[in-house]
Amino acid sequence: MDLAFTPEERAFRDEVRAWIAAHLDPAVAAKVHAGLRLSKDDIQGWARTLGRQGWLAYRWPRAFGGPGWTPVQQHLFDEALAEAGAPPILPFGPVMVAPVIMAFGTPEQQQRFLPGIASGEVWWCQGYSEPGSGSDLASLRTRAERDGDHYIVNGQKTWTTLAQHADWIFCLVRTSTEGKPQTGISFLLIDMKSPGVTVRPIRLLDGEYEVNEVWFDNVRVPADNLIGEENKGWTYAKYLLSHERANIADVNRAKRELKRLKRLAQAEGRWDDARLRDQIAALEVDIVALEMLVLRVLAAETSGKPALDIAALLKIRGSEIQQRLAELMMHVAGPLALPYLEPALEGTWTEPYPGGDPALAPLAPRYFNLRKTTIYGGSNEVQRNIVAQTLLG
Amino acid sequence: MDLAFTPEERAFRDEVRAWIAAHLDPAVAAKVHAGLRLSKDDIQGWARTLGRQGWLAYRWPRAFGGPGWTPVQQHLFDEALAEAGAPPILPFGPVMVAPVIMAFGTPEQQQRFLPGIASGEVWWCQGYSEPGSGSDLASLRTRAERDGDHYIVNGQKTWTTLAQHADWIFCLVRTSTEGKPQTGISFLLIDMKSPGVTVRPIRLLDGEYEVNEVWFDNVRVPADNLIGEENKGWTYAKYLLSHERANIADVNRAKRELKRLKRLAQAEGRWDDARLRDQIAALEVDIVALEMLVLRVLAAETSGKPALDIAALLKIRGSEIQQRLAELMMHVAGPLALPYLEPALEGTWTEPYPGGDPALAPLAPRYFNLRKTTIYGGSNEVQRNIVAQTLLG
Amino acid sequence: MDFDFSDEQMQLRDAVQRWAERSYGFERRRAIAAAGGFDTNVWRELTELGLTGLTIPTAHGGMGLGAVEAMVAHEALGASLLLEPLLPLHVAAAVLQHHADAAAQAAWLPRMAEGTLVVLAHVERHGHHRLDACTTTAVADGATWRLSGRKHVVPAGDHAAAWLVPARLDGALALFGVERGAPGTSVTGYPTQDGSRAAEVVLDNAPGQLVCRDGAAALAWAQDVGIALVAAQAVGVMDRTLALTLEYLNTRKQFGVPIGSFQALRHRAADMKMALELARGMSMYASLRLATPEAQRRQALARTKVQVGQSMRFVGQQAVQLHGGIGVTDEYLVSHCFKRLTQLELTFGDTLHHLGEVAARMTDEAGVAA
Amino acid sequence: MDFDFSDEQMQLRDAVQRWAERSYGFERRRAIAAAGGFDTNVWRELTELGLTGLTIPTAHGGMGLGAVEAMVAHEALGASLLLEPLLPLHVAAAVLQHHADAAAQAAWLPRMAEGTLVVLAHVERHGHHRLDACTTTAVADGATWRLSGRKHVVPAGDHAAAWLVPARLDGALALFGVERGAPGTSVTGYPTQDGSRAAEVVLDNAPGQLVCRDGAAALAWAQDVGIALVAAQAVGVMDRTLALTLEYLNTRKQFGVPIGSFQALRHRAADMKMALELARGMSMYASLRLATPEAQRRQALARTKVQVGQSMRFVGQQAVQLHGGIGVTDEYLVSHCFKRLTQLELTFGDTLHHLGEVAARMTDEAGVAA
Repeated sequence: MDLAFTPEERAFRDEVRAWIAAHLDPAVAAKVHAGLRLSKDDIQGWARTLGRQGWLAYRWPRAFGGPGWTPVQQHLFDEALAEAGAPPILPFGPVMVAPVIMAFGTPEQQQRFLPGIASGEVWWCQGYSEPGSGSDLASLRTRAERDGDHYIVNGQKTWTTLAQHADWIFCLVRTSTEGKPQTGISFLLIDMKSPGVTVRPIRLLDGEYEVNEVWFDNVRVPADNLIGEENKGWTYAKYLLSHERANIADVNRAKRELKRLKRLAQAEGRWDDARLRDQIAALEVDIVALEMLVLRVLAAETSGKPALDIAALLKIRGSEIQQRLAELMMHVAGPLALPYLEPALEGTWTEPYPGGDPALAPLAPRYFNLRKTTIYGGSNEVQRNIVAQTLLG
Repeated sequence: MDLAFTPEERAFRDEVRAWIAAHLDPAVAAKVHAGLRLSKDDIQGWARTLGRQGWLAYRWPRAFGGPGWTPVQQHLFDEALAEAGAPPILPFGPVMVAPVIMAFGTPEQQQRFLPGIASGEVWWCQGYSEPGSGSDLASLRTRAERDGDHYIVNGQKTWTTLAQHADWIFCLVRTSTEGKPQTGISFLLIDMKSPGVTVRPIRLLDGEYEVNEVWFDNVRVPADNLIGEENKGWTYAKYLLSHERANIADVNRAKRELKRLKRLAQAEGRWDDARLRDQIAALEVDIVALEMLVLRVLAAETSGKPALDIAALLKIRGSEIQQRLAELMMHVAGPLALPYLEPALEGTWTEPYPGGDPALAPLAPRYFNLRKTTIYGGSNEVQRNIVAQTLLG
Repeated sequence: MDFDFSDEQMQLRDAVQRWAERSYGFERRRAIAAAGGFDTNVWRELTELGLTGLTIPTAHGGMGLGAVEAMVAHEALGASLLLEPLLPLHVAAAVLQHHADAAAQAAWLPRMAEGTLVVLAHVERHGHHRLDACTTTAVADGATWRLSGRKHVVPAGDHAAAWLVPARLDGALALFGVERGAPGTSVTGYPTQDGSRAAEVVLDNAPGQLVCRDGAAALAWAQDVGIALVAAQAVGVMDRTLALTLEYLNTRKQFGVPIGSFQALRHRAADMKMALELARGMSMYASLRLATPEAQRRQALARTKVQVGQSMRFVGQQAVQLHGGIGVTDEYLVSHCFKRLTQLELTFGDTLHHLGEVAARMTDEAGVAA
Repeated sequence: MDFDFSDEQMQLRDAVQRWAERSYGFERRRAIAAAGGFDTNVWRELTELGLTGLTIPTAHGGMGLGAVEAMVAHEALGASLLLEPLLPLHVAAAVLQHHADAAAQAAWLPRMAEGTLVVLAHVERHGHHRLDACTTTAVADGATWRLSGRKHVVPAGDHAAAWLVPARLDGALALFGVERGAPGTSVTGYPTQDGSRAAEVVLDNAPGQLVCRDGAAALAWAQDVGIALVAAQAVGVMDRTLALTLEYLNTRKQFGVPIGSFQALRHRAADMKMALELARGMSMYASLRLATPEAQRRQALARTKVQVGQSMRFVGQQAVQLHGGIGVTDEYLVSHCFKRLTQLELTFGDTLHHLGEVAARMTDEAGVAA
């Protein structure tokens, strides 16, 4: 039993840190460290940079063009990205649809879709949720009817993250209404430029447009875009869920945000406020305890032993900690968190800032925005159901 | 809208305070203030004193020998008892069985049973719970079969509080197995001296014997002891539940215990420990907020308007606060709460006390013991079900 | 002891509710927020209802009502998620009534009753909820004073005719009136998180009138009145938030049943009800304690802000959570309730700050009467 | 990075578990508690298993194992709810190994490996978890020292051959060994809340040997080793507590179904699992950080005690709650788990105390490596 990384792992970390430092635009990193809104270019530019290095798909096996890193190396890379203030790698392409294509796609589909994901050129989004089906995904109603070499898709998806920028969407669609609700679902890739696809961005409570409604009105999708077998989509979606790993806890970003919280407390002259400081200390303990959980999962993966069955715990705790970090940051600012000045959220504020310090501008919106973390990706209530199922049957 | 008591109410309070001060044994009050165990005599002696004054049955209407006080007067009397350190008035006689006898008993039963309850001479206990039926009371199995002028009772009750001292027990028994489980239940009064009644005290986690198992082995009970109609016992039990009022929150005792917590913190030199003090302050706020809830219920009762439907809220919050008070008191003592010295819990310790200060001896046992408050009388989970039922149907 | 509302109080509540239902629906409110957070038509309607003069003495043209009536009105206004600065106006009026001399009262209160906005401008950078954290200075200049400093998050500060400004005069805190537009003043308005309006006010040797020398007492009074009104509004917002949530739980279906049938969510709803009722009791407590001696008053109001703050945070967060995705959109009311509750928690001192106040004021006694 | 146990570590765990299952059942443990909380037969069995010498160097007759092996053993001992003072013995051995000179080590460690009990006696009245709160004094008396003072809650203090006693020597904290039975010593044993044994030790000019002059460092080390062992035992207790609770939830029926089918109780069980796994990770963290430089070590151990303390309180309380009535009886195991967890939380500094330690040691950094 050992908590230290090997010399090789430490050398690896130095290497990726150096590379990131050399390639990450400091202006973009500054936005990340300040919690400002990121543009499409901020996100995709960095994805392309990583793609050119072969590191965007850093969790992929070598056989599909990944670097073949160990779980610990993947974690160290993720940590280096987080601490450097790199924009997030959107999971929809490399983390979500790619493993399904690798596992269940044809060689043609793999050659057609994977390179664009690995390079960061093609922006993917996820079409699962529908207005009537949130936690109850199996009740989805968007239907795809076979018409020769095509499917005709009709229906509506919602909560589709960043679909307004997306080139492709991977969807769960209903291809049969027979049997149990789960059995009639298929996994279909759809070009967002197809006629009949309409995207409406939804304004969120923090003023940002992060999710969308997507309508399909007689959209013709080539049957070649079906992954695996018709009516087996539920199996593939479950495979994808089981594929989610330690990074679901997002602990590296929590560590970065804890540092930011401490910087803010110092800058605002509240570092010596014992009451506030106790709350920061309690959160520091939470984050260390979460990291130990993550490291145990990683170590189990590395040693080839069965991974700990605690993905749901990681999701619950990680999301709660993200929310608490944002909550405390807002409370550090106090009433100075109240001005809502859009340009200050984008980092484009140039005049004297009437709200004290523009660094405080993103704090409340972020607190509002992060309420989503205990809702999406399977709400924390659903996650507790999963944990209980494991414990009690 | 007014938070103040009327001059008449304040005069009433002065009167009952003076009477209590003149009649309560200071040695017994000291035990209560110190959280020591009370003997049977401590409890019953005080009940008899109150009974002689006509104040043991202080919530009864005049028609049955009560003082006919208003809800506010009842509250003020309860507050005066609590702050003086009076032993608790056990509810089983005056608060639980008496209202049922008043509402559903015959004039003969009322004349036979109520005077002994009001005088404190007859000790009652409650025979509801059974080993197989806790929250699910309707599943009870103790049966009473009619045999001429008698019922023959067989079965087992459990969690019977202080049955080891009791003269009488009021029981829910099954007189029919037809229809829904609720419909075959009757309300029967049983003399504890009847042949075939066996009592086994159960040792609790704090070392005290507070509850019992009670067995009935062919116990012959005169049919005259049946309250109301056969198979209507469930209705009477529900009437009793709906009869529970603001005092379920036990806020007056919480106020006394908060003062004790503050005294302990001062005596132990921890009053200036900012961290601990914040926790006491938070609890003080909790208690004030609870008291406002209680006062609102009282005021609604007094003004004759429909009482607020928040009895379940009072039970939940009151029990949580009692537990938190005990928890904080134990933490004030820290490791000095660890010695377990039985005589110090009874107040009979005479030698030099090896555990620092005998005042600390009852703190941990009380913390342990009070875990019961969120379990008994309808667990807090059941109470939340009730609140949700009101809100959501 | 009596917690019933009088017929007059219920009429007042009904009048505010009727106005809000008729005239302050979701779409109008959203349009006002999008336009900057202050609508002069709404303000005129509120003035015509008499609400601007609600607590101003009849001698000065107001309705002359008390703390309980203010609570009743603000609970109803809270439920409407009112953006316009009626709460700050009432705080300023309370300060003038209790701490200004007769001439100043006669000069300002009648105008305020008729809708002229005066607001307290006391938040400074690095103030952290502390009332004594004031770096703005005042110096005598003949019969007037000159103020220099910077005040933040002044409610609708760019719509106010004047600001009540705490400043250090010979080291001690005093309170001044400064008219917007006077030389040496500048004001920058902006929207706040909940869609209402605030401003930065910069004073550079700006002329001010002395309202009172004991600025600390005036500020403490302002904060305590403010907390009572915040508590009342909070109860109104939470009441509505819970109602929305209950309706959603009984409407939204998943797995073929209303999600309100899931025990974990049912218990959450019960806990929200608990938070609401605890806050409601403390809102009454606050209003009824405003008239007590200062030590008692401040202890009571600090306790109130702690309980109401905890309740607001829990109810707001859980309402969003129970709504799921729709809870985090701008398009549905519940997120606006949540943001309003958040903003109220940060107003007049947050929960942690007031916990410290309670701890500092704790005595050996216990309970409401202590 | 590796959190697997070696084969040897698993064998150690299995050996302790086998002994506990065979020889330390509920009835025997209850009889021991009723008889005062220390059983010499059990102590001999533990000695024969080599557990008394677990961490003592082989040169002194021990097994010479490290912090991870100690964790493994104490996790299994925790699950057995062991009453006998193996944990205090291991703390005392760690202090002697790190802070006593070779002669003292040679004098004591071999005897301790063979079962002679030595324990730290550091808790004073009004100490409140602070290690520097020491009023016991030591004065030189030729080649020896004379100690006067009073120590509380000394684990099995009336069964120990000697106590390690912090005392002020010329104002500074130093550590002394005092033999039980020496003139000027008196000891009063008693049972503790969880059924184990402790004692008050009174020293009145009692002869002591100097263990080390830097008593503060020795005490800090003792506490950190103690926290790591407490964390290990806590994980063992919680593991068993959760297992008991899950079994009960799936067995006990109400309303015709197992109560483990109610969602609110299922979510509570999930939260207990969370508390357990967070504590388990921190127990590993603690053991693996014991060997780091003092600043890092103390930060890590304070963090550990906070998390483990929170977990213990939650798991213990909820286990009782989910058991209902049977949970508060002495007759069923779960209440003993709860009391054991409570006692462990109060040992070597409670949660709130260590939260203060974490806050005081906080740096700009974040995470396990910080």
